[in-house]
Amino acid sequence: MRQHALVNHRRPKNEDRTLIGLPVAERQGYLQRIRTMATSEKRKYKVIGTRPIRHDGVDKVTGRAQYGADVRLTGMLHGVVLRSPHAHAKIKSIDTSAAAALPGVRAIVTSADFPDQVGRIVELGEGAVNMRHLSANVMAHDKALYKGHAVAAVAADSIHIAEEAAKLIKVDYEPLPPVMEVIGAMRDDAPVLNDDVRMTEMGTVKPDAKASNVAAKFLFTKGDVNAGFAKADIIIEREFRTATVHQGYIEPHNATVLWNADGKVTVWISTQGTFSVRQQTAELVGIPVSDVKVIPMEIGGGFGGKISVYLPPVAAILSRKTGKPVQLLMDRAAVFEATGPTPGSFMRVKVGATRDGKIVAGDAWIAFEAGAFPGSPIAPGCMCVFSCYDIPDARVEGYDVCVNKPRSNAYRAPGSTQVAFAMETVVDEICEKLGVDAAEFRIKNAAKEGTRRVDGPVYNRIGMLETVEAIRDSEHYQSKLTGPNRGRGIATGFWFNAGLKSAVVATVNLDGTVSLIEGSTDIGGSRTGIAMQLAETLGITAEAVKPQVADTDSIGYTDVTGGSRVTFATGIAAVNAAKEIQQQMVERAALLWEVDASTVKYDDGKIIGPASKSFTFAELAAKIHEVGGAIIGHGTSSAAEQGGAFGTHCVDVEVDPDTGKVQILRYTIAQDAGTAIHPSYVEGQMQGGVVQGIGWALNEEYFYDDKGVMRNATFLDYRIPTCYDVPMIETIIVEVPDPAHPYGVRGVGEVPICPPPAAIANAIHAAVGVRMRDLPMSPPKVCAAILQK
Amino acid sequence: MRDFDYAAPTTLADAVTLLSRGNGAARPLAGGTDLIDHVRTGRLAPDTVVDIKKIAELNVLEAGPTGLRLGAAVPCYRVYGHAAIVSDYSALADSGHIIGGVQIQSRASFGGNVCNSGPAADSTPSLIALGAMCVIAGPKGTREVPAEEFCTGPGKNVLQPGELLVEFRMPAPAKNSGSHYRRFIPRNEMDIAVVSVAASVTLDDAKQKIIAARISLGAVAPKPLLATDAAAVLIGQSPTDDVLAKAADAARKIATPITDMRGTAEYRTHLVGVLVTRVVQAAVTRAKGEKLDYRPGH
Amino acid sequence: MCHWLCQCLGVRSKKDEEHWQSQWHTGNRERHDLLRIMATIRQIQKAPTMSKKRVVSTTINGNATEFLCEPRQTLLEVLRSVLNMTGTKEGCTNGNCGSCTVLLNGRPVTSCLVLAVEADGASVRTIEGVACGSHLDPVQQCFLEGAALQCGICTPGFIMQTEALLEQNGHPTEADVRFHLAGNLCRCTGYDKIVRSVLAAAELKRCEATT
Amino acid sequence: MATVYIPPALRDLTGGVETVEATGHTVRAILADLEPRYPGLTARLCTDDVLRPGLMVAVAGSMSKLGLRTPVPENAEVHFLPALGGG
Repeated sequence: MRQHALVNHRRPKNEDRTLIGLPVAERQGYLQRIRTMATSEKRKYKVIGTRPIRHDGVDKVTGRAQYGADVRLTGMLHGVVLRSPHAHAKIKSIDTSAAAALPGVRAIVTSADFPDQVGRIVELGEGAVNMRHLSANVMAHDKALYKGHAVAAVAADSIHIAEEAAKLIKVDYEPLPPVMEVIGAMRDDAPVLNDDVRMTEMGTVKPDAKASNVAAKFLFTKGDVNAGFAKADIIIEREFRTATVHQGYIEPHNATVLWNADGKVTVWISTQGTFSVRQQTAELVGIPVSDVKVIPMEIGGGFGGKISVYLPPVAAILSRKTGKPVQLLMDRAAVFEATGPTPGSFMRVKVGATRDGKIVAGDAWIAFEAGAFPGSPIAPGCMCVFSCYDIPDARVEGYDVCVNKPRSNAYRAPGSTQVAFAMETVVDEICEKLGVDAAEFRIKNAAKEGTRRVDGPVYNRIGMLETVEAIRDSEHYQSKLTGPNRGRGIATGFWFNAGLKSAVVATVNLDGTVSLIEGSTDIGGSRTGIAMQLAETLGITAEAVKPQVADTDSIGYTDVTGGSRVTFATGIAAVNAAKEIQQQMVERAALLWEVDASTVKYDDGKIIGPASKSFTFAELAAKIHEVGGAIIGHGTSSAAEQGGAFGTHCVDVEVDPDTGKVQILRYTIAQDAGTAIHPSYVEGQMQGGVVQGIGWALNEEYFYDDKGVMRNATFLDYRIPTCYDVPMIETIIVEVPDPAHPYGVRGVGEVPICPPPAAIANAIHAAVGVRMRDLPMSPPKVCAAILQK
Repeated sequence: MRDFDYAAPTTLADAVTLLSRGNGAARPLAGGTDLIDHVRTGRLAPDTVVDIKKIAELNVLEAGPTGLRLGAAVPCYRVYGHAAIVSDYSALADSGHIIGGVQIQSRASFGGNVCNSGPAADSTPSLIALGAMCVIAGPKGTREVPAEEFCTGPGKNVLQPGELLVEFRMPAPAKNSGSHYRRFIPRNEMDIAVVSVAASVTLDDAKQKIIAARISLGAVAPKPLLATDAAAVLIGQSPTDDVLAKAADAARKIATPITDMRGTAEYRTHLVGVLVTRVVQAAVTRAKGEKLDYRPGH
Repeated sequence: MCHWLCQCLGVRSKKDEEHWQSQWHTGNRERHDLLRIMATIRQIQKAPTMSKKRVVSTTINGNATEFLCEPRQTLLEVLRSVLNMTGTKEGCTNGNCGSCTVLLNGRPVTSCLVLAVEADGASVRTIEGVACGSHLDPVQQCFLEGAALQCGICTPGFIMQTEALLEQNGHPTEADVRFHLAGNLCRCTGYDKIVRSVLAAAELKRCEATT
Repeated sequence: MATVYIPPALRDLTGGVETVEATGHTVRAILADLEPRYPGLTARLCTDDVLRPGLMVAVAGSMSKLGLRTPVPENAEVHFLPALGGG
């Protein structure tokens, strides 16, 4: 057999060989070549800044890692959600009798099976949610508000029976005109989606307010914007549109739920936040949070889209009705049509500058599509639009607007990419008109420590300036770009980064290793980043820490894996746990040596006592039981707030002038990571964010027909970049330590998605002389712009 | 997925019997890369799926002095992995290389692609440009239909109930001939053609003037088109910019594209001209025996 | 109960239904049952006839394996749900993401677009069969050390597709790698470290072959 | 003495004034100090003795999760901002 021949061939020939069957020296050579960072990096720490193999890595390259859809339980039923074919319709009646009669069908649910929710606002750590809206999103009540909106669900013995049954459910709809675009939805005569939505401003609704698609208004001002523009020698004012786009994680949503006979509910799920799922599920099915246990499975990408619940409450009710575990898996069309997206937008940005290249005033008007229910990231959008610059006088006005699209959700620096596209393109046009270098202009106007943002607060130490300087000084920016129809563009982006709450527990094992239990679900290698901070603090190796993500019954409250917060905040919790361990180790050593604990100190992985007494961590770990029980360190973090994250990008493109197609030739990103814990995964976040940004810039969009039906709900026609569409993404990690973290960590996950659309738009202009102000900058649009030139 | 029966006949006669008996509710399965998706999404609802990959006649792949025989179920990877196809029927290799990703090419066949009869099918224009005949077996025997007449509209073709596409036959290439297929897509791979063009040209002995040409257009009409007038413009001419522009104009005239999520009618018509120019140029380069500098998607 | 009864009675058609209707006692209890049975019969008549399950004999990762499946079940579904080999992932179910890539008779295929019955007599290689015991394959090792994964959901598909590439091309260029892997989507990494790891794996395999 | 930034939407209460001075060691005390001067301010920012859902307070440049209990150092700036979430 061929298989056997291969297997034999791979078997290592002798004991001197490493895992991969190569002598150690040769293996190091390969590693060097795989790893992209320069070998000359200076090292302040022993573990931080190194590139250990991630602890969950072998499971993930062998297929052993268990994701949500891999859950297999005895007696498990399979469910299917029936979804609305209409973008906007009244649901007059639902007849489930034919489906219920199909052999193998075990239960059917509709919104009638869910407890009524008042419009109570519940704080979910990362944001507040109106429970009535969340419930109506999970299962449509009296109206379907977007194509794909859940209307009913079936659990059956097999997925095929469940699918057949779902087709037998008869729903009587009264179609209503769909409202698909933000400006149209704001008009007084637009059909209103939700009769309980009125415009709020800073939490207050005007007494005479009518039901409206405009759910919220935000206004920020700084100084006197009119006086500011009066000082300007040049004013550029432009309008921008961006299309609805999806997070595009490869793993569809899933949930497996058992509602046990004792009333306890267990949820197995791929999620960004187990505690958030616990609370949302408990609220929506009407039981105490302590009756819900959420078990985190490995998660196949989230980017903000796996925070809100869709399936767990539905599976829970199906399980309650059947007494069996129920698994619900979305297909790709449902993922596109019913989850995700980040808002489409309309923006008007006006910036004034003096002849010598100083920005003096900014004015922005921004409207985001919230989707079916309020809650777009319009507030951060408003707060980010001018956040990279020191602007004396500015004003920003923003609107959160309901349309018949899926309820929008966070997507990597929510709101910031849209506004960066607008602002950074206007800045590029000012540079062009003034004839100044785009990098120097940004350096001259950069926000820095002490700069007051338009929303009020003053920046602490930030690295905006440093990222622009890193790009300006890069080989890429300094190199000459030659060839027809080629151009270079740069752009900068900002994101806040969140702090929020985390908890960890660390236990010393007798063999000198430490078990680390944490509540932060791991989407991109954060287990290792947290373990490295614990290891650094204890002076042990990263491999000596055994990290594990625990369920909601086994670890303290931990907020979602989002907001670029895990390496920062859960890292602080791990450092705090390590400090507790240090203290206890010192006490044990004192007992063992029979000396006073005040004479013992913990130093770089060693426990040092009087008279040259010392233990290594492992030596002491082996003896701790002689003088006591387990050593357990606890750590939490809650108060710390991160400083902001900045990144500056440089891209070279080539535009086909006949077709309008844009090829990315070269891409460099410089980003402030504070302190890079595991540089490979910092680079990975930067590279991944850039390529998502490239997709958003060039081809990704929800394409709707006139009935409000998404025509491209597949990975064939919703075109995320393939590896054949992009070059290597060169990374420059800038390190301006964040004073709020013991090792200076800044979150790196989100901000890299912000600059690409603007950088590419600016490069397209440099290449063929057209300004693109409408995302995506797909070939037909670029071609039309070139032909109209 | 909807329930269905499965049969895997080993002879053409059995396959025809099974397909005839199904009274339209039996569908042939070659690579399955469209069929299985269509059954899953409910666009097709066969009662029986007839796997035709075990039939020898549908797997034939022979290039000889009399031309090329390409079995309808031969997967793409065998097409572009065949040395004679790469050198003498290059447009077929170009098509096979960009139908889906490599995984799809392991299974998808030209026969299946043509029988799905999508206006944007990547194999059909190449077959038309190379003058392929479609050999069809059915309850009443065997018949042949030129590739440009096989499709009759979106998802529609000349196959009658019980009939099965068996193979494509193409004449041996003339001396100094070359062919190329290219499509325009927004990404560089994994996409459906916004517009596609295949061309085959034959040059005179001096390799200066075009003495024969066939051009086919995809995704600009209800079915792939043979652009007779555009080809006629080239005959007796050197492929100068001016001549190519005239051919492009002639091709644009027969394009009647629709506006959909992949492009507007105006944009598609514009692209027809761009692609005809580029594809004819590329075919000429190959006809001269020169290496074509071409990366799919670029 | 009703379904079982119908099957027992062999009720498959309108004619059968009428036959049993005429035969049945129509007491209250019976009438109730009969109504339920008739409702079920109508469902069965509407639903397509259940096909018999097939026995499929394959070789999976070198082991002779037999399984039972319906014709409508895909190879992906059978691997994951019948054989409990969940290493092969589902991302889109229409062949556009590559997460479910396995090797069928040595060729990479998206197993969501293969009927399990088609695998009869074939050899199948999945992610579970790439490592040799506890020894990782060079591709797996390079993905691991090159940080070529973040969430890891696309990783099994990428590894299988890379195995297929390196079996036919031991010296791929970066362009070769990118073209060959275009059918595999990754949303986390931006592909940079994946492509580097594939190139490193090619080098490592070459080196292994000479030592 | 802390400097409190009044959000534009609430400046109808302060006669259009953007910043006001207030004394107090917590945000609650600051609001109590302001309320007699700008009646209704507390009601616009708070509900049931907590900040309204969707609002956050930033003191001395840092967003706080402590709401009305947030300590206010001498001469600090106090901002009322929309709560943010990330992806």
